[in-house]
Amino acid sequence: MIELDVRWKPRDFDLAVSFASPAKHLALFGPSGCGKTSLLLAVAGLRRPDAGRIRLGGELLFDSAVGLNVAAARRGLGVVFQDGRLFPHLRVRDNLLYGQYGKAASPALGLADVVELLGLTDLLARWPTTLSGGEARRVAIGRALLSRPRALLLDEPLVGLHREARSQVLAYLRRLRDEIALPTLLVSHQPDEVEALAEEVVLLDDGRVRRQLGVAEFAARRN
Amino acid sequence: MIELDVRWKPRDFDLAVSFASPAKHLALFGPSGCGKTSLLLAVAGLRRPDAGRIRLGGELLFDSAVGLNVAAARRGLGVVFQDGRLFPHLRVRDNLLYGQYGKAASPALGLADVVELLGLTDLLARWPTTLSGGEARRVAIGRALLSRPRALLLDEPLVGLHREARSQVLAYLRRLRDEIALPTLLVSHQPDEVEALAEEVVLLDDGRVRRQLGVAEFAARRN
Amino acid sequence: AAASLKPALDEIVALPEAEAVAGIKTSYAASSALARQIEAGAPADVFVSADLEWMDWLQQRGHVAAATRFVLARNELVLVAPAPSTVQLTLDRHTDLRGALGDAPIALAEPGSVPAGKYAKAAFERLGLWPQIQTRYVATENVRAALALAARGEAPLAAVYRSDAVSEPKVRVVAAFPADSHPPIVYPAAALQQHDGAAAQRFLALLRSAPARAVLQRWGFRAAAAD
Amino acid sequence: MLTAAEATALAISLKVALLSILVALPFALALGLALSRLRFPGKSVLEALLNLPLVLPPVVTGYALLQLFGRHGTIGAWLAPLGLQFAFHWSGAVLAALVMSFPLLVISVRAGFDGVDRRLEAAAESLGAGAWRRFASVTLPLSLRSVLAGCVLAFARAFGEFGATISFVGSIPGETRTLSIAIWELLNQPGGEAGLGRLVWVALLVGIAASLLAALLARRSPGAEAAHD
Amino acid sequence: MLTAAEATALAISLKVALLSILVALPFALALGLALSRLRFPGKSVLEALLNLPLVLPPVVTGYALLQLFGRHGTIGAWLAPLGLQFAFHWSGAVLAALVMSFPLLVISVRAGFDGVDRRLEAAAESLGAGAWRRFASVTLPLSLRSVLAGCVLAFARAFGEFGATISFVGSIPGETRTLSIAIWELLNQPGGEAGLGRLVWVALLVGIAASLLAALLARRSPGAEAAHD
Ligand SMILES: Nc1ncnc2c1ncn2[C@@H]1O[C@H](COP(=O)(O)OP(=O)(O)OP(=O)(O)O)[C@@H](O)[C@H]1O
Ligand SMILES: Nc1ncnc2c1ncn2[C@@H]1O[C@H](COP(=O)(O)OP(=O)(O)OP(=O)(O)O)[C@@H](O)[C@H]1O
Ligand SMILES: [Mg+2]
Ligand SMILES: [Mg+2]
Repeated sequence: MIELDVRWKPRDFDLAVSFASPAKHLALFGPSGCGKTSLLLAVAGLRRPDAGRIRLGGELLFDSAVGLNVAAARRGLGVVFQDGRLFPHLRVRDNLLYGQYGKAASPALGLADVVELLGLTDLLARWPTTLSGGEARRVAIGRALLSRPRALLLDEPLVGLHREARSQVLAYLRRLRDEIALPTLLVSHQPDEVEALAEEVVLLDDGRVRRQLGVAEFAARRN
Repeated sequence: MIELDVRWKPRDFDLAVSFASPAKHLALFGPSGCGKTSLLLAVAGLRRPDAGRIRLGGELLFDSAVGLNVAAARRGLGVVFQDGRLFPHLRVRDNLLYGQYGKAASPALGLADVVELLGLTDLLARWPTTLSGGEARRVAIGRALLSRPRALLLDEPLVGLHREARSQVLAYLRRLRDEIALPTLLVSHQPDEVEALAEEVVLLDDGRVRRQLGVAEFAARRN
Repeated sequence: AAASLKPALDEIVALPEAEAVAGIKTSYAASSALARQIEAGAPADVFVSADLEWMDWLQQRGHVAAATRFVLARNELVLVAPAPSTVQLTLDRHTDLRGALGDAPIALAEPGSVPAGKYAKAAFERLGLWPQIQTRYVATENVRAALALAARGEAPLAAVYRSDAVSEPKVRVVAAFPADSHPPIVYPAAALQQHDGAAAQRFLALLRSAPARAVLQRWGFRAAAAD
Repeated sequence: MLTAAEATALAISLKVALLSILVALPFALALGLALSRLRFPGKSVLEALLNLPLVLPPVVTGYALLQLFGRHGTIGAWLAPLGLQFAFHWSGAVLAALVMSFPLLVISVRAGFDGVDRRLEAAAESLGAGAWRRFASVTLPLSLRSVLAGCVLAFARAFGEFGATISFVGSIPGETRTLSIAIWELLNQPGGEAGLGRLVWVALLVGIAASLLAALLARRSPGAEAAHD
Repeated sequence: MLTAAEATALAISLKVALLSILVALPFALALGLALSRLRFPGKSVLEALLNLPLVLPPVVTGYALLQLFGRHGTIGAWLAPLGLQFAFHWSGAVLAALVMSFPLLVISVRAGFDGVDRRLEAAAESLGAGAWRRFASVTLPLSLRSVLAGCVLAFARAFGEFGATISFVGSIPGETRTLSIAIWELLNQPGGEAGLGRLVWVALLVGIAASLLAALLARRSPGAEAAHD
C-alpha cells in the first residue's frame, strides 16, 4: 500500500527512512523529534524531501530521480495536523466544508453525520479562536474527513480529547476504517490508539527505521 | 491555598465555578469544553471574569466587588499554555530565559538543570518553528519553570510527549513539587498525570463544579 | 495658459463675446509644464506663455504657427513689503537691501527657472544689488508663493508682478523696478501647428478684442494687443 | 455648498482615485505576492523602481509619463492608432494617480502577505485548494487588514495627487481638473484663500469616508483578527 | 559625478529624510499602537486627519504649516522667542517632510500591530513582562516587517517631498534646497532635462539603498517570519 524512501537533512537533523508495507492502516511510532511529522508531511506533499520516492496505493507521488512531485492539492489526502491549523477567518462550518469545494458528493461522509459524531453541532457558527483545545481538535478531524480524501494522514489526532470524546472518536475512526476502508497513516504516542487503528507499525528513532512489525506483535511487546 | 469564585459568560457558554481548597497541588479534570482553560487563564490574569474573586496562596488576585485585578505580569505565575505560544522570533534559549528578566537568581531552577532534564541541550540555538511538537512542548514547560514562578499553571503540559520523555518530565515535576513545594494548578485529561501531581481534584462539567475530591478517592473511582 | 493669467483669462472666456468661439477649454499650469505637454503632442490649439523662453523653445521645435504669434500682455516687476511695514526704498545701485531685510530673506520666485524670478535676478544684477541678496533670498515655486510670503509677513520684501501686487491688500508696493533693468515682461500668445486653425484664430481674435484688453487691464496687466 | 465647477472637480477626483485603485489593485496583488513569495535576481532593484515615484518630485513623474505616454511618446505612439490617448484626457489623470499611489499599495499588500501563516496555506493545499483558491480563500482574507490599509493610503494619495497630474495632463475643467488642482488654483489666485476652507473640508470628509469604509470592511471578518484569549 | 550644488542638495535631502523618520518614528509607533489597540470616540476622525496631508495637494499642507509655524504663525509666534524657528530653516524642511510622510508610517505600523498574535503578548505578560517590555520584546519584533515597510515608504516620501517643502520654507541653497527642488528647477528650464538623468539616477540609488537596508534588517530575525513547514 505504501512504499517510501525519504531523505531529508535540515541543519541538526538527518532523516533517512525507507520501508514498504502492504498494510492499508499503518502507524508511525517513536520518541519526540524522531521524524514522524516530517515523514507524514512528506507523504502529504507539504515537506519536500531532498531525495527519495513515495508511492501510496499504487500511485507514485514523489520521485526525485525523475523529478516527479505531485502537488499536495492533487494528492487527495486528508491531513489532521499536529498543530491544528484551522482557518481563523472561517467559521467552524466553513472550515469543515473547505475541502469539499468542487468535489463530488460522498454519501459515506456527510456533514450531518460527521458533525454529530464529533459533537460539533453547537459549534458550527463559532470562530475557531473561541474553541477549546479539544473542540478545535475535533473540528480539524472533521475537516480532514469531509474533504473526501483517498487516505487519511493523522498526526496525533486524539490529543487534548477527554475520555469519552476520545473513545467515541476512536470508535468512529475505526468504523470508517472497517466500513469504507479508508487507508490511514497514523502518528501517535498512545499505544492504544495505534492498536485500535493500525495493522502495522513502523518504529522510528532519530530519523531511522528501527523496526517494522504487525500490530499484534506491537501489542505483545508493550505488555 | 486557592479560593475561587468565577463567573464568565461569553456567547454560548456559561462558566460559574466556585470552590476553595487548602491543597497546594490541585487538578482540574473534565470533558472537552467544560471550562478548564478558561479557569486557568482567569487565575493567570489573562481572561478577566465577568465577576468573582480569586485568591491564591493567601493573596487576593481578583475581586470584582472592589474592582481589584492584579496585572498578570505581577502575579508571578508560570503558565504552560495548552496552545504552546513560544515566541517565534526568539531562539529556544531566549524563549527559555524570557521570564528571568529582572528577577533574582533562583538556585533551585537553573538554566542548565532545566535544559538537561527536559532534553533541550541540542535545541538551544534553534528557532521555535523548526521544533517538533514534543520539543516545543518541553521548551514551553522549561520557559514557565525558569520564570521563577510562585506557582505553576499547567494546561495539559505533557501532551505530545512520548513514553520516556513523558515519564521523565513527570518525575521532574513531581520532584519539584516535593523539593521546592511549588504550588501547582494542573489541567489534564490523563488520570495518571493527575494522580502523580495533584493532591486534590476538582471535577468540572459544562462550566460547573461537579465534585471536589482527594486524589486517593479520584484514583479509587477510576479503577 | 500660464497659471498667472488664470483670473484674467477665466473672465475673458466668460465674456459675452466669447460665445462666438464655442467650446473653449482652458488648462492652466506652469509655462514649462504646458510647453512640455505641447511638445509631447498634447492636442492644444493656443498657447499663452508667461515668458518668451518657452514660447521660443516651442517655436524652435516647430510647434508654433509663427505668423499668429503676438504679445498678449505686459507686466511690471515691483518690490512689495507686508502692508504694516514702513520701509522706504527706491531701487537704484545704492539701495540698502540688507538693511531693509534685517535678518530675514527676500522672497523671489525661483530665479533660475521661474519667469518672475528670472526677471528679478536680472534686474538685481543690472542694478548691482544681486551680491547683497545672493545668499539672502528664499526661492519659491511661483510668483504667487513669493507674494504670499510677503503678505504673511514672513519675508520683509518680495519681488513680484504688479498684477499680483495690486490684487493683494496685505502687501504694499514699495518700489517699481526700472523698466530697463530687466528684459521686457511679456506674455506671448500663439496658435499651435497642426490643430484646428480656424478655432485658434477665433480665440486669438477674442484675446485681441477691446473687452478682453479691458479685462487684462483690470487685473493689473498692460494689454499689448496693439503690438 | 460647492459651486458647479467645484462639484465637477470633486467628481473627477473621486472617479480618478477610485478607478486608479481598481486598475492598480490586481497588479499590486500580483506584484506583492511575487515580492513576498519569490526570490529572483534584481528583486531589490524592482522594489526600488517601484518606489521611484515616491523618491522623485512628482513633476518628474509627470514628465516621464509625458515622454512615455504622450502622443509621440515611446508607448503613446503605439497606443494612439488604437484610439487610446492619455494626453489631456481624464484617463491620463488616472494613469498619473495610479503611478503615484502604486508603491503605497504594493508595499502594504506585500507586508500583509509576508505576515500570513504559511502553514494555513499548506493546510488549504492539503484540502485540495489550488494556487488560485488558496490565494483567494486564505492568503487574501488573512492579509485583508494590510490590503485595506494599502487601499486607504493609495486612495488618499490618488485623490490628492497634484504634481504629476498637472504636469502630465494639465488642468482642463470637466476633464482633468481635479479637486487638488482646483485647490491649487484657488491658492494661486488673488483672494482665493477664502474659498479654500470649504474645499479642504470636502477633502477631509472624503478622507473620513475612506477610513470608515476600510474599517467597516475589515470588521466584516472578525475571525481574521489576531488571535487573543 | 555631481556638481557641488547637487551634492549639497543631496546631503540636505538625506539629512531631512533621515531626521524626519527618526523624529516621526516614536510618535508613529505610539499612535499606531493606540489606533490598533484602543477604541475611543473620534477614532475615525483622527485617522482621517492623519491622512489629510495625503488627500490634499502638498501646497496646501505647506501653506498650513506656514500659518502654524511661520514667524507670525499660531504656534511659530510662541516658538520664536525660544529661538526655535522653522521658517526658512532646514528644520522646516524636516517638519514638512515629517508631516507628509507621517500617514504612511502610521498606517503601516498600525497594520503591523493589528497582525500580532495577542496570545503571545499574553504569554509575555504571564512571564512577568510589563507593558513596555511586552511592546519592545514581542509586539515590535513581530511587526518588524510592517514597521520597516512603513519606514521605507516614509523615507522615500520624505526624500522626494517637494510641494509642501517649497511652499513652507522655499528653496534656499545650502539650507532648504533639497534634491527634489533641484530636480524641479532643472525641469523648469528649457533644455534642463539634459541634466535630469543624472539626478534621477541618484534618487534611484537612494531608493535601492533604502530597500536593501530594510530587507537586511528584516532578515536579521528569521524566526519572526511567518511560520511554514
Ligand atoms: N526546519 C527544520 N530545521 C531543522 N530541524 C528541523 C526542522 N524541522 C524539524 N526539525 C527537526 O527534525 C526532527 C524531526 O521533527 P518532526 O517534527 O518530524 O518530529 P516528530 O517525530 O514529529 O516529533 P514529535 O513527536 O515531537 O512531534 C526534530 O528534531 C526537529 O527539531
Ligand atoms: N471567546 C469565546 N467565546 C465564546 N465561547 C468561548 C470563548 N472561549 C471559549 N469559549 C467556550 O467556552 C468553553 C470552555 O472553553 P475552555 O477552553 O475553557 O475549555 P476546556 O475545558 O479547556 O476544554 P479543552 O479540554 O477542550 O481544552 C468552550 O465550550 C468554548 O467553546
Ligand atoms: Mg510531530
Ligand atoms: Mg483547554
